[in-house]
Amino acid sequence: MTRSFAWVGSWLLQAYYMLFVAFLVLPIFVMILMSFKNSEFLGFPIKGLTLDWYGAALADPAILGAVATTAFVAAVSTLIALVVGTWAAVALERLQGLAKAVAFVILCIPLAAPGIISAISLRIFAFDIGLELGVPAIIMAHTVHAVPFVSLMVLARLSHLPKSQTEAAKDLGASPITAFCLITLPFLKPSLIGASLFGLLLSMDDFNRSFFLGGFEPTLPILVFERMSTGISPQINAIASIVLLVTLSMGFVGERTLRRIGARK
Amino acid sequence: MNTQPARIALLAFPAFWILLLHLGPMLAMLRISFLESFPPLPGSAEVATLANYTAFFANDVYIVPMLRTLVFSFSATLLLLVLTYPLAFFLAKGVRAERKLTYLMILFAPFWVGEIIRIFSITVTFGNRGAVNWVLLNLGILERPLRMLYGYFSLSTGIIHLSALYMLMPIYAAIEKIPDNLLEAGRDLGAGPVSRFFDIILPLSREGVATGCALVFLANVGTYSVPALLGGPGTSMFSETIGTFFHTAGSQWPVGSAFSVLLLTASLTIAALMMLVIQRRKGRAR
Amino acid sequence: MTDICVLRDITARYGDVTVIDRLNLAIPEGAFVTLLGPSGCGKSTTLRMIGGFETPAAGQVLLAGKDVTHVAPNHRDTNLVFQDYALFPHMTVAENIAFGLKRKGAPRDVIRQRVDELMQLVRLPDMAQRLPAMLSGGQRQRVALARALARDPALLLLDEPLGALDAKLREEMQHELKSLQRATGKAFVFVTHDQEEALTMSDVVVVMNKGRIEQQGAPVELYRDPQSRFVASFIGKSNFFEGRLQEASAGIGRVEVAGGTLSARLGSAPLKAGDAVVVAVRPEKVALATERPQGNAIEARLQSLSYKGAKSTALFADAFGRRIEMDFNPEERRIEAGDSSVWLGWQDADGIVLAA
Amino acid sequence: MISRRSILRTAGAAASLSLFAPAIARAKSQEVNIMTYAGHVPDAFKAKFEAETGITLNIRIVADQGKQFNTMVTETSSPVTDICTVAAHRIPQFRGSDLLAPVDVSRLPGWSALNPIYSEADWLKADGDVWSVPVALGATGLGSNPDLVSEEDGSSWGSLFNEAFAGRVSYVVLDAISLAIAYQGNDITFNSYIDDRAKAQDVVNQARDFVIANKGILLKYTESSTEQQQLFINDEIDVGQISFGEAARLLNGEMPFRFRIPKEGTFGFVRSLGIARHAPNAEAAYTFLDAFLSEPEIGTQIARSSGSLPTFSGFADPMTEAEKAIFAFSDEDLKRIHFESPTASGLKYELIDVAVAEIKAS
Repeated sequence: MTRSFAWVGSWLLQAYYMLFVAFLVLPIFVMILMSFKNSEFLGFPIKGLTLDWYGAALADPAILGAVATTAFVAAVSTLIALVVGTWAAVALERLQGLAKAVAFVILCIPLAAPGIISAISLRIFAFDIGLELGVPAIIMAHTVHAVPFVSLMVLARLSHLPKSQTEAAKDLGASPITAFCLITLPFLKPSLIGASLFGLLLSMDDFNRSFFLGGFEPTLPILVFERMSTGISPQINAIASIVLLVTLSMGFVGERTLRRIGARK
Repeated sequence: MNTQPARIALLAFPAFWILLLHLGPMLAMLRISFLESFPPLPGSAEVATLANYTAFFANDVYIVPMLRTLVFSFSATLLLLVLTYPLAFFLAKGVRAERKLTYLMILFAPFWVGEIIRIFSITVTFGNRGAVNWVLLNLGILERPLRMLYGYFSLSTGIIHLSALYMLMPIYAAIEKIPDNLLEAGRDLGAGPVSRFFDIILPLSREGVATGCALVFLANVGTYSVPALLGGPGTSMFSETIGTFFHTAGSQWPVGSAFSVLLLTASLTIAALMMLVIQRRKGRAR
Repeated sequence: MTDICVLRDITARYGDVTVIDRLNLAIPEGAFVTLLGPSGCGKSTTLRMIGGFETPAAGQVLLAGKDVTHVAPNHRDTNLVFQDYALFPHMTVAENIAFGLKRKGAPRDVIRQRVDELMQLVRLPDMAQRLPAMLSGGQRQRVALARALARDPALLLLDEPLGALDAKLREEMQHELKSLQRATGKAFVFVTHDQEEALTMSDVVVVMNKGRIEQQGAPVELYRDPQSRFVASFIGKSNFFEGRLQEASAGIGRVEVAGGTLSARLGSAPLKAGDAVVVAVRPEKVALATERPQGNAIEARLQSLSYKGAKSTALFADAFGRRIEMDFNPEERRIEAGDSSVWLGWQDADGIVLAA
Repeated sequence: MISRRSILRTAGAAASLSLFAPAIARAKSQEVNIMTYAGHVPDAFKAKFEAETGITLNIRIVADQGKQFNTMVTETSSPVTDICTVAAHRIPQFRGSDLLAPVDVSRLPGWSALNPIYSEADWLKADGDVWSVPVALGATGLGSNPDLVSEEDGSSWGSLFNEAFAGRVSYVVLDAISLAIAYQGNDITFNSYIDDRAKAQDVVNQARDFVIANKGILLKYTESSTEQQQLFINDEIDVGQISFGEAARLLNGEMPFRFRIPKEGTFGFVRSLGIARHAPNAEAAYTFLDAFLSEPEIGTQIARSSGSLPTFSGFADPMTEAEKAIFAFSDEDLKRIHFESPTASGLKYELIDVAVAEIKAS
């Protein structure tokens, strides 16, 4: 950073940044605090602390089941989205003119459609193709939702890949597929890692689609929603805090990986 | 260089995928919106009708929440723009490069928590027995708890918490891309900080602003959980109306689909207009 | 000598624009051939068609006698050194060099041996485990060479590989490339827009302009006997005098120019009396006199002098607005700036008459 | 290179996992998919049943008859649900869409554990068959904070629409229309309007307009009684509709709370377990129902886990005095509960469902 905008780093913007972070973090902090409260009723004041809710949450088969379902859905949908999204990005790169514009718009529909409309149209679609509500339907919905994100992230990086790289690989005897695997994919690695983290998050946090396409095995957000509307207990705080811990550590691992790759370049 | 069959093989799969899974659901929804009843009950035939659309215009109980949704989503978008632009600017140009990632990570950490859980945490914080009221009561600032939930305040809080990221990221990326030497050139040519901001940073980040506004607007229109869990009777949003049709017993899906089509059309039009208006001046300047 | 590669009536188009127009070219085995021309003349496109990266709209590419016009690059026995080297950033030097060998399915120990050998050849020992990002420009250049040579191609293609290097390193690499070519005995096709580079290294220089070959031949030939105004100006420097051919006899033409007549050798192109022509004279052939010399003579005034070390250049202008350059050895003579006009002259054999 | 290999390995593992996932799902084919209200299939029973039979009970919590109905309708092409929890008065609607199969009582030796008031009731039977297994009685009443709401206000639906409690009131819209109908002195069961659709529509419109007119008083529309319960706990409301079950849990004395069946009367309904017409695991479903009915203290368990009034004879016997006090209805209370009519409720909810959408949208 040059000194050209040193004044921006002045305490005013710094303070604003901190205030904003505090505003975002405050509710989460309160929620974590609540998870240790030794009463069935949420709310202040807190008279005593306990770890019971964590024990209860970790022993609750419904919660564990929901965690497993969520993880499975996230992993499978992200994996499929990664393949399809990358493939779509590579294909899109080859198109030109009107065909490219049209394909791009259709590719972005799931991203642009408001959440509830996307969810409802997918539900109708699932009905039309005879896909039962439940895990497969949620996977389909999450995959469809994640594909444009993956494609956009891949496209952004793909445009920075010099054409000579793949040409060189082919020149040295690699078939187009080998060249893609050995040169293009490694080049895309940072955006693929970013896209998978993003895809996992999208899926794990998704409410609209899971809600409208869910069956008998709820994902975690659906379970929390159900519990919220059918009797809140501090157990939800405990689950939420655990989820927070898991996703945050995932985020940090992902960030570190990205940074390491960045350092190698 | 690509031989024709190889090219077709490369394009066929993604083309098939996006046509089926991206366009398919939209078309399915469109089709149903013209049907008299759906899902088909045993023994009933498909009958085409426009009644689902006329139902919307026939009754202002639907028009009002639709307008409320669009106006609120638009206002919330502007609010978010005003709130996050300084942040994006600060992060892109005010933080030293090696600290940038840390600053970003801290800001993004809350977004790693799912939307439902975050909404839940907002109710715990701003409720009558929530943290904020408890502190204010104990400090003697309030005598009775201040009602903050189930109104526009909690709704906006929820929106800000959930979609700030979508506004911040495109703007940050746009400002980040502006080379420092442009700013140095501006300085060299005698531009002060204010002029450098308004004459260089702001025009060059317009694309990011446009993207952010469109994204956030669409996200706001489409959120179901925020108005359902944080809204009150006076703030009911069109997404809830649509959701109701899919939850009520009986053949209400076509109405819900028709209303979805209307909302989609309206929101995409507004989002496109927003992008056009924000980017227009750039076109003229060229 | 047989030809390793032959281009027959090659035509290339981008949309409606024809960038290569029915081009014919033969690359002799073991020769260092340079495609020389200004940017946009189609030299890179020609190279890319030999390598298989572009398919000609018409015509044939023959490699070792076989038609490879529609053969993909990975199935062609040519290798290319890219302008930006195109080293794979995520692979070490050794992995980069081994890449082509692995595609051939060569056994591990063979690959290792060949990689060592090539690293010796391009003088890059001890760099095997480095990533390209950790190398200097010259080192990258060598890795790119080694990588392209690894598969032992029948023909090595080089697309302006020295463009990114600084002047000194560039000269060094020119010599190295030349000796490498001799050592391997392979035909090299080298693309450049730098005439000096072309003259230094090549056995054959092919001068291209606007998608066509202007002239090809050994560097000395091209310098001494340019066959067109373009070649005369692109290879080395020339003074041009525009005029009309009066008569041609015994290989010498008399040309009427503004302010007199000039005599010079006739070029190989058939010219007849009355044709618009130019007389081209190299600056180093121009001689200075205070009196009007015999034969070719132009009266001019000195405009400027520039000192260039081994030689100096004097720039003159005559009464008809023509600018004439003269090279001379500053150790041998002095030219003082002055107002008086002087006479410039040269031997008939030192000028050449070319179509205008 | 290591990372490339590891990525490929992960991809391979995930791919094979997704290939085998259906196989894994099929392998545990001994399962019953149940849609039910919170606490109606008690956790203790579920654990015991799964341990004894090896059959997994997949329970999907529902809070709404409409959502259940829609879920089952959309499933018709590939049914998943085995057992749903249908409100007795909704049985005709579910049957009308061919969603229910008759219950073969002869296969359920535990049937006799049910209180005959329910097990012999007319509304369970149609076309000579029994259509579901009654589980619990639900009725909605009025909860209030006795410190701030007088006994009189706490005993009338009028408080839900009373300016005095503005911002401190909430209810479930679907129920509120019925409550407004009762408050306006009309027939909450619609029995008297069966042959007069126009009158019925008129009654609904009146109630709808009344609810809309008094919307300003409301804090929030809720989805369920449990959400109402939470609002009481969080001190967000002073007056609110709440069902008997959820109210029972608030009566434990931790906070000031009063529960009344208002003088205008209320509606009651019986929640019952029905077997889905196309149940994929019908056999296992019978195994489950049999075990459910045969469990000695199932009634007590349901009362404790759901707070509802179970349909089993003698469910209160093992309870403590404090519990008995909560679960005992006075005769006067019981008289004010009007059960939803299976014949009239089709008409009633057809009209009310539309009104709900209109109120929510207003």
